[in-house]
Amino acid sequence: MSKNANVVELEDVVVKFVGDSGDGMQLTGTLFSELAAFGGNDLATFPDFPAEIRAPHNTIAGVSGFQIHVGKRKIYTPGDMCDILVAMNPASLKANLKWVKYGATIVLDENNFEGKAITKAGYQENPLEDGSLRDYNVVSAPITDLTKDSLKNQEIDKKFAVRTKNMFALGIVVYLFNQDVKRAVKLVERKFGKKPEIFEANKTVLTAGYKYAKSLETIQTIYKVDAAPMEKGRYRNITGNVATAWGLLAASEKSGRPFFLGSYPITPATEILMELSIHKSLGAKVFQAEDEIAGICSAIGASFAGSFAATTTSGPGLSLKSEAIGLAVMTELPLVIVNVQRGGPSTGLPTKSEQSDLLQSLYGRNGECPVIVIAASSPANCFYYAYLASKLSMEHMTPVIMLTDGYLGLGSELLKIPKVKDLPKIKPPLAKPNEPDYKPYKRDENTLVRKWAIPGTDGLRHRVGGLEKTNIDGNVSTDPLNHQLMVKLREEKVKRVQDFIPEQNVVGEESGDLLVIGWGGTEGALISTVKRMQEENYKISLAHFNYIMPLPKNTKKILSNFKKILVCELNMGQFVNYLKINFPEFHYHQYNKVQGLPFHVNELTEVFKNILEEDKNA
Amino acid sequence: MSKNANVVELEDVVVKFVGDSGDGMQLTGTLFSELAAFGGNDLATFPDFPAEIRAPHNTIAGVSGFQIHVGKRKIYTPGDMCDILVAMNPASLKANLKWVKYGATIVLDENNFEGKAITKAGYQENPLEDGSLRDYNVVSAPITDLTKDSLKNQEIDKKFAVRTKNMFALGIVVYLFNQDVKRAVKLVERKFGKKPEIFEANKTVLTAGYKYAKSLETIQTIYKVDAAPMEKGRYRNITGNVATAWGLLAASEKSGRPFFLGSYPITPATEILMELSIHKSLGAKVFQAEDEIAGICSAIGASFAGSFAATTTSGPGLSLKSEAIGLAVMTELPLVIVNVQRGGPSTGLPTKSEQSDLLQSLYGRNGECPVIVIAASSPANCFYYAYLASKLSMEHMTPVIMLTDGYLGLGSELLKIPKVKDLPKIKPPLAKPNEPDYKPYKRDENTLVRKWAIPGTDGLRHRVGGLEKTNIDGNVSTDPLNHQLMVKLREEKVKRVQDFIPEQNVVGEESGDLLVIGWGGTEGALISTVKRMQEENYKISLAHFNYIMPLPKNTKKILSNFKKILVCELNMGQFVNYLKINFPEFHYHQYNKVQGLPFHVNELTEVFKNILEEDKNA
Amino acid sequence: MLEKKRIDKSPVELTKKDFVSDQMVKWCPACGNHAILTAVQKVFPEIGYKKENFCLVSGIGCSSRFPYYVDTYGFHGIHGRAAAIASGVKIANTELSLWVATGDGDSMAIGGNHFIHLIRRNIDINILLFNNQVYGLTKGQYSPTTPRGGITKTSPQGTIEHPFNPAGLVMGSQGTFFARVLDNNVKMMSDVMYEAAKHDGTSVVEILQNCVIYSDQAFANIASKEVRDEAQLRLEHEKPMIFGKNMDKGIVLSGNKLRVVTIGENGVKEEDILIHDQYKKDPGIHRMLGRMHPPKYPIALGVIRSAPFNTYDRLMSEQIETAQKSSSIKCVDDLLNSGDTWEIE
Amino acid sequence: MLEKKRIDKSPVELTKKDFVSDQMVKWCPACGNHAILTAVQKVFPEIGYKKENFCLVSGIGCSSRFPYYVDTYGFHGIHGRAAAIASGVKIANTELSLWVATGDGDSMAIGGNHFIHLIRRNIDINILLFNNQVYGLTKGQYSPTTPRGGITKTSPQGTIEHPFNPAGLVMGSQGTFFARVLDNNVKMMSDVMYEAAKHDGTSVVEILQNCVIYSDQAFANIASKEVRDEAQLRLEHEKPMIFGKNMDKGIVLSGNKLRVVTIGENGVKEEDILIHDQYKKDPGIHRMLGRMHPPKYPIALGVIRSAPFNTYDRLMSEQIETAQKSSSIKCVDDLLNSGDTWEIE
Ligand SMILES: Cc1ncc(C[n+]2csc(CCOP(=O)(O)OP(=O)(O)O)c2C)c(N)n1
Ligand SMILES: Cc1ncc(C[n+]2csc(CCOP(=O)(O)OP(=O)(O)O)c2C)c(N)n1
Ligand code: SF4
Ligand code: SF4
Ligand SMILES: [Mg+2]
Ligand SMILES: [Mg+2]
Repeated sequence: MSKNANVVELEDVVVKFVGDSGDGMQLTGTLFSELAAFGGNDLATFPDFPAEIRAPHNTIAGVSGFQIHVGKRKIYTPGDMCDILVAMNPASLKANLKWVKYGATIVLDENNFEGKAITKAGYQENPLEDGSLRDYNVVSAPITDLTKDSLKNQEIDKKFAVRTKNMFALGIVVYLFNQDVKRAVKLVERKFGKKPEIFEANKTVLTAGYKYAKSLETIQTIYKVDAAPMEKGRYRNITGNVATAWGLLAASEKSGRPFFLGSYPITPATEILMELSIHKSLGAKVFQAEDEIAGICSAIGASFAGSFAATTTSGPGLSLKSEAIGLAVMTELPLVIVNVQRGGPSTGLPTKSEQSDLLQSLYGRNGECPVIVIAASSPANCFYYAYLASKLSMEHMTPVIMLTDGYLGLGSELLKIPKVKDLPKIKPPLAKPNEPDYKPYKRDENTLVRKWAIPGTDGLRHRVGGLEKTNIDGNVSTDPLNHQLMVKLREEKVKRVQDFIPEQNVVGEESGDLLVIGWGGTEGALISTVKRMQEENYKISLAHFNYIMPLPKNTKKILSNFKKILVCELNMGQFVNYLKINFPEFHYHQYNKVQGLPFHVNELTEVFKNILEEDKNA
Repeated sequence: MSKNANVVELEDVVVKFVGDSGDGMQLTGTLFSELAAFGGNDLATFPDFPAEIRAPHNTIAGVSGFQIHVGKRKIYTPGDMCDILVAMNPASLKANLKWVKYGATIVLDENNFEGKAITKAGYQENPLEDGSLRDYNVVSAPITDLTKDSLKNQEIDKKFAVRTKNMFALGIVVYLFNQDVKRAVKLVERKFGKKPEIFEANKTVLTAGYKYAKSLETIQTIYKVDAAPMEKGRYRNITGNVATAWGLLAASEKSGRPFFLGSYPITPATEILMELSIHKSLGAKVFQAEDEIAGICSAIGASFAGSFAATTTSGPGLSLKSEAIGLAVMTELPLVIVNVQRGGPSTGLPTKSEQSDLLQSLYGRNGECPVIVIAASSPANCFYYAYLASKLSMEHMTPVIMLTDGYLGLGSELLKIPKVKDLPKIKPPLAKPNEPDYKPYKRDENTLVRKWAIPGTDGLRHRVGGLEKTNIDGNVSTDPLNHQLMVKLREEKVKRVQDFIPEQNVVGEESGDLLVIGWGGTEGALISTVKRMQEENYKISLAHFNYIMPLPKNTKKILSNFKKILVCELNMGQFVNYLKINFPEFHYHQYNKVQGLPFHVNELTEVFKNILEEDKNA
Repeated sequence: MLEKKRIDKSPVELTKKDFVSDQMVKWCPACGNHAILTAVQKVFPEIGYKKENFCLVSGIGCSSRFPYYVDTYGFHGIHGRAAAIASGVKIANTELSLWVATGDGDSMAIGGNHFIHLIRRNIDINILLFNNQVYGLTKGQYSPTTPRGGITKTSPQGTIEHPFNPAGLVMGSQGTFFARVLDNNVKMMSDVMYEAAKHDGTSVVEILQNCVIYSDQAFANIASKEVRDEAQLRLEHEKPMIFGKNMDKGIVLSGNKLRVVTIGENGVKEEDILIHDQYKKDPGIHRMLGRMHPPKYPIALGVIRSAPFNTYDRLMSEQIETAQKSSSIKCVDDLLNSGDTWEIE
Repeated sequence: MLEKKRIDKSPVELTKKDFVSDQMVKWCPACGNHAILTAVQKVFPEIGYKKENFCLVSGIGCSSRFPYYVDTYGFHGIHGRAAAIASGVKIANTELSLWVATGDGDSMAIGGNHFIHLIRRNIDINILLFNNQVYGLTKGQYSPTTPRGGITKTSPQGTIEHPFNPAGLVMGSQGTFFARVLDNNVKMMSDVMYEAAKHDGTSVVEILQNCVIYSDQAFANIASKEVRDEAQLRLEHEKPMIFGKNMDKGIVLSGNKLRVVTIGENGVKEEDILIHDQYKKDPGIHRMLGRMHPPKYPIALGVIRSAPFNTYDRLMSEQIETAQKSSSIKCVDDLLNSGDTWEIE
């Protein structure tokens, strides 16, 4: 440890690596998170890359970032403002300074803070010289030069040499963070082990960065975040999109139904498709369709044919699938539709996150067309909610829309690895060969669920389709009373799913001054804020919803126990509208933000306090 | 007039012609309505044909019908139960008997009531013989034989001769209805004037039918419905779909913007496309697209290019257009989307009517994506609402969804022909050539409307698209605060349309015991019922909505003036949900019917009385 | 009886009756669809699979009501999506003999994209394309195959669109099987359907189907008794392309074009006539055959192309097998524990 | 300068600079799109219309950002719908020179149906088809033109799909104009774009575009300096199809196939070489040219087909004129009073 640096122990720290699209910030960030995780910290991460693939060099449009929040306590979000910013060029500094805490440490590659790079970033003057960084602890190092320097004895391409400068930055942060540089080297070896020269170069640069930092006078504080007290078990870091993919695969295995995905790429859902494409060894059949409509229609076909089928998309794709979701409702076939929400309307803000597809999920189809809607609320629980969506879909023979968002999908956190045998059983209602009085629309008395009769099975020949049909027999029918009956049965079938989902839980007391309500991807920020305020003795609780259609049975009871209700959403108030429809007897306050950004804890704290204040003043 | 028949004067009469698909019932019905109209009656009609083009002969599936309601007072609906049923075969009798009033007159072609036709209709015994018609006044005539007989002196094809038997039936009804047979002959001449032989045959048979009826002993009652006291002016009979088409054309002419339609056929909206296809003389460009998506996208392109553009469809097609509606919202271009609702979900009941696309119209798109939604409420007012939808769309630079339904679209009523010069002006906000500081997203302060700058115009080059963009400049932007601003501006722009629509009117007193609420195509039945009950001194009023998004300004005031509110819809409660979102402070009763059938006056009367009773008992 | 891959054969001999469902057939009397139904019900027992291994998928249209009338598994989809739905059915369950019933509107208007992609992927599905050159169910608007100038309810002055030639579109989309038949010839229809079933990959059978209500007589210029001998070339594999009342007309290749000749005239001998090779991979001649039409040429009927290429469904199964052999991830537990994981004790 | 119908010519002479917009170009450095942009900005002044009469429409993809960078009217649509949007623009406003910028995914995956229907209708629109054989914007999944076996983020074991050949698809859809160019030849690109603008009807210009990130070197086998002379046949109307470093290779028609020959070998003379006729209506040779590819053949570049047929937009205008002349309904008041009406007094 450096002679003169003092070590500050912290509960949690937020680090962000930012640079040009080609600077390797995603890799640096990933390595750093693994390092922290292996050290026993809890963590969450979020990548923040531009809509452009490689926007022009040194421009704001081309800034790519990766943020990591590590803690010795439970970490719920990738963090609001950062404690350490590593900025490889002026543009990345410019774009990110607003997210840096006062007094935070900023590590800069001073070799890039000159000439055109400054003006291209939109600076008039060099920020290193104009005093604008005086409130920060700036570690300005000639990273590019030092990188080249450290590699001068190795025989490698100059261009390549420069590209390892991210490792030098990582080395500095490893030091700043009081981490074990050897462990960092090991992680780099895992990545590049198969290419020894590349590994060697990266190792050299990483170590050089570490040593350089150690020797620096300007570093006055280094941080220490102890291991978090975590439940025993095996852990891994996982993004929401990968977790979703795996949850679907687990459901397939558990149900015994082969997996089929029909999908079309779209940001930010594409990673689910890509992840599933590499798991053919699990028998997963992945069909990259020509468009979203073919994606869902092929999935409906596969479901009819007896596979457990899913389709994955984001907002505009969900719009395109509307008509076919109706077909799945009418044919009463299992189907999971994963919608990773992004900023809308229309193409909107494809790389930003939002919660504005809720009403579309509930109502965006012609006719009376109910489906189950559930929402995951953290990257890791995407695994469970994908699994549960699949279970409900198969066991209740109905499409399920599972909502996540770009923030969850691309963000990561730690997952305690479950055992498949411990997951709840999935029992699809398969019709047996030659089942005596099989009828396509005969229903289970309790659940109203019809049977799944798979083509190829002896004695179950039947026909389904999108026209209204008679209950039990399933013949096409325009009979007035039958239609009304079927509309009601389809609605009731989804309502009865209430009996198969858990009651809504409340974070905090069951009654109090303020009930905060959220749903989906905002859980981390809401929970952090509410817990903090509970520690400050506010009578505040949180009901964060994952089950939306149907709502948990005890929802009304919860709502009735608080003086005020505040619904927080990253949209203009879609869930609050849905609550008004269901429980018009309550008065709802609402807090809405539609900026393509997540909630921040400070922001929420202020909002909550204001609402509670009003109360006192009244 | 027949010696022994007594003439009964009636306020209104409902006549229904039913037969096999090939029996010409649509023509017969149309002729009869024209006859009544020319005689000065008010009227409404509704065709009732099978989903199949020509289902098998003599089956229920193949029954085709046409219902006419004529009156000496204002007629609001095609009528619930009929006073006269003309049934050409057993299947049509079987399918329609439930819609015939006790004691009504039933005219039958007894030549068809024998052999297979009876069993194919699902009868065990001949209904003419088993006493099942004893409660009716049955006029059973060997129509087929008499038709052939009457033509035996004309040299025509036997097959063709039989096909004129609908004229014989018409002749009977003309008599039964105390109408002028010569006038009927004239109408037939108009239809067939160009084919003298066909006209001659039809004339002969029609007259024969009339004379036959006059000679019949079994006809004991004939009806007389005096002319209705109608406003002076020129009138025509018009279906909702044709009225919609004409409303769009009128808006184009009035605004000076050439008309473009991009559409794909779908029941029950196809007639709008077909009607517009024949009006190229008005410069209407009609593009029959390869699908619904191309329909709306071509319309958006045409709108960008400066045409007044529309697209027409029904439920499943609206689902497919969801994504593109978002594009029109984002580019803030005028566009009218006509949705002729039918029974859903999915393919559903394509030939039946329903009001179940309301929530889809309001919310069925990704992101926060507001559009104006308005609903026509009678076949003839489709003309005005199509016109107003067009006006609002162009003047407010926003897509408008206009809802009608199969019942309105295919039904007809009398339209007092307006003069185009008397229609409200339409002034689209066109940008002028070389307008000094034109910016694509600069807005009018009051309406928040941007200008329409048409490609080809000097000095207004600009680019629009589906990505979020900065206000005023219109450059692509992911800026958080700009996004929030734009979301709010788009919402506010639609809300401010409130200032440009009329206040909601109330049928009846402004306060009372029960406020009935309806919207769209159910107006006729609701107004008839409410007026009838008002005559019986019930304190009941009706607020029937045509403007849905935004709602008229005085809506809340109206709601607050009644003891009870009852929302009646042909769906599971979509408008009532929307009211709960907007005015959660009221308690709403609801009456919902989802049978592919319209409301009936008797049914509604019972419902209204029950609700009012409850009141008294409470 | 057809021997094909993993599809189960019927243990008992089936007849046409076995494939008649209990549903009332609701097409117009005299509609060409009735004969197509007969042909299918005739050929299914000949193919010889178990009833349960047949599956019919359709979109929306008069033609798309087809599945209701055949006593097998069936799926009546939504408009235009039959090919997409069927793709999922077949990839998921390769043990089915899968048939798509679709109209010219269903598969070439709204469903055009799924149609060409299915063909390109060469999934083993048999498409019966009911081409009546009109939208029947919606009552008579023009379709993408309505001949230029055709007057319909939406083209009162005649259409202004160049119609698709289905053969051209199929081959332009890398199609491996294309056949054409007329609805008035049940024998030829079922023969060709048999060939379609035999073909590995996507088979398109274009059936020129008469809609008696909205496009009656659309094919009179090739189908009517008076003209048919001169207007139809009935292709058979390895047989010369000879036609005509007296079987004296033939097709020859002249330069890069086909030409009609009369045997015996201008020194043309039977040996000069082109021999049909339906299995040829190169689509050159097949394309030309697909485009021929009266008055200059006869129309080609029968199997025009049936070229052997890999199918998507088989390649997919192979990739799965390979992955299962080579990957260490055999179950979801393996997956969950793969890559970077660590134990907290 | 191009003389065409009703499109206004620019009163002043324009240069490339006039077509540079104020927006920052955000493609990856070295992406092939930059050169395409240059070619467009170069050819628009040559075409000579007023700036305001150019209009660019696109879908979504890297390529679809194109309209932002050209100082004309522009519309950045939604994924796959450029052809449909453009159809509306052109039919509504025939006085625009309309250009579509679209990717292989945009126009042949999700947009496939609009693409083939636009082509079939032959609306006068110029399509620039940026074919990089991959989905660029979504970061590297295979597209409908990715060669079989191609390894991408969604095909870790190689794709199992037969790719479309855009030329084949265009001609299979009754296409009247097809050209192919490489993104490394600005001159040829702008020449061909000029030809596209000149053509009445839908022109498809396939640009083999290098995505340096996800499909880098996809066209190295035809574009690289080392091979290009032997691998490229540069077509010119009425010129013989000669290529090769020494201009001694040529294409001849042998039977119904094209064959590569060497002039001077086996008695082949220059006169034997096929002469290119881009205006021929029969697509036979054009199809064969479109399908040629290495190693057996050179790839054909330049205008392969430019056949004169009626355009939809012109026929539509004609029908309107006819109707306006012959119909008694001249305004909506006439319409409202047409047919059966009566007076109540
Ligand atoms: C999404 C959607 N769009 C439109 C329709 C209306 N529609 C039903 S069938 C059809 C066309 C039928 O034509 P074709 O496929 O040729 O079948 P045919 O009736 O001629 O056999 C149309 C436009 C629909 N049902 N769904
Ligand atoms: C409805 C919809 N589906 C999917 C997407 C995601 N998406 C955007 S561009 C693209 C493919 C781009 O490929 P291509 O058209 O070849 O363009 P390139 O980026 O290669 O130029 C996809 C799948 C979208 N924006 N909208
Ligand atoms: S409308 Fe035409 S295609 Fe449809 S059932 Fe009748 S004859 Fe057949
Ligand atoms: S990803 Fe490929 S296509 Fe897109 S801008 Fe970069 S190089 Fe060009
Ligand atoms: Mg058809
Ligand atoms: Mg591409």
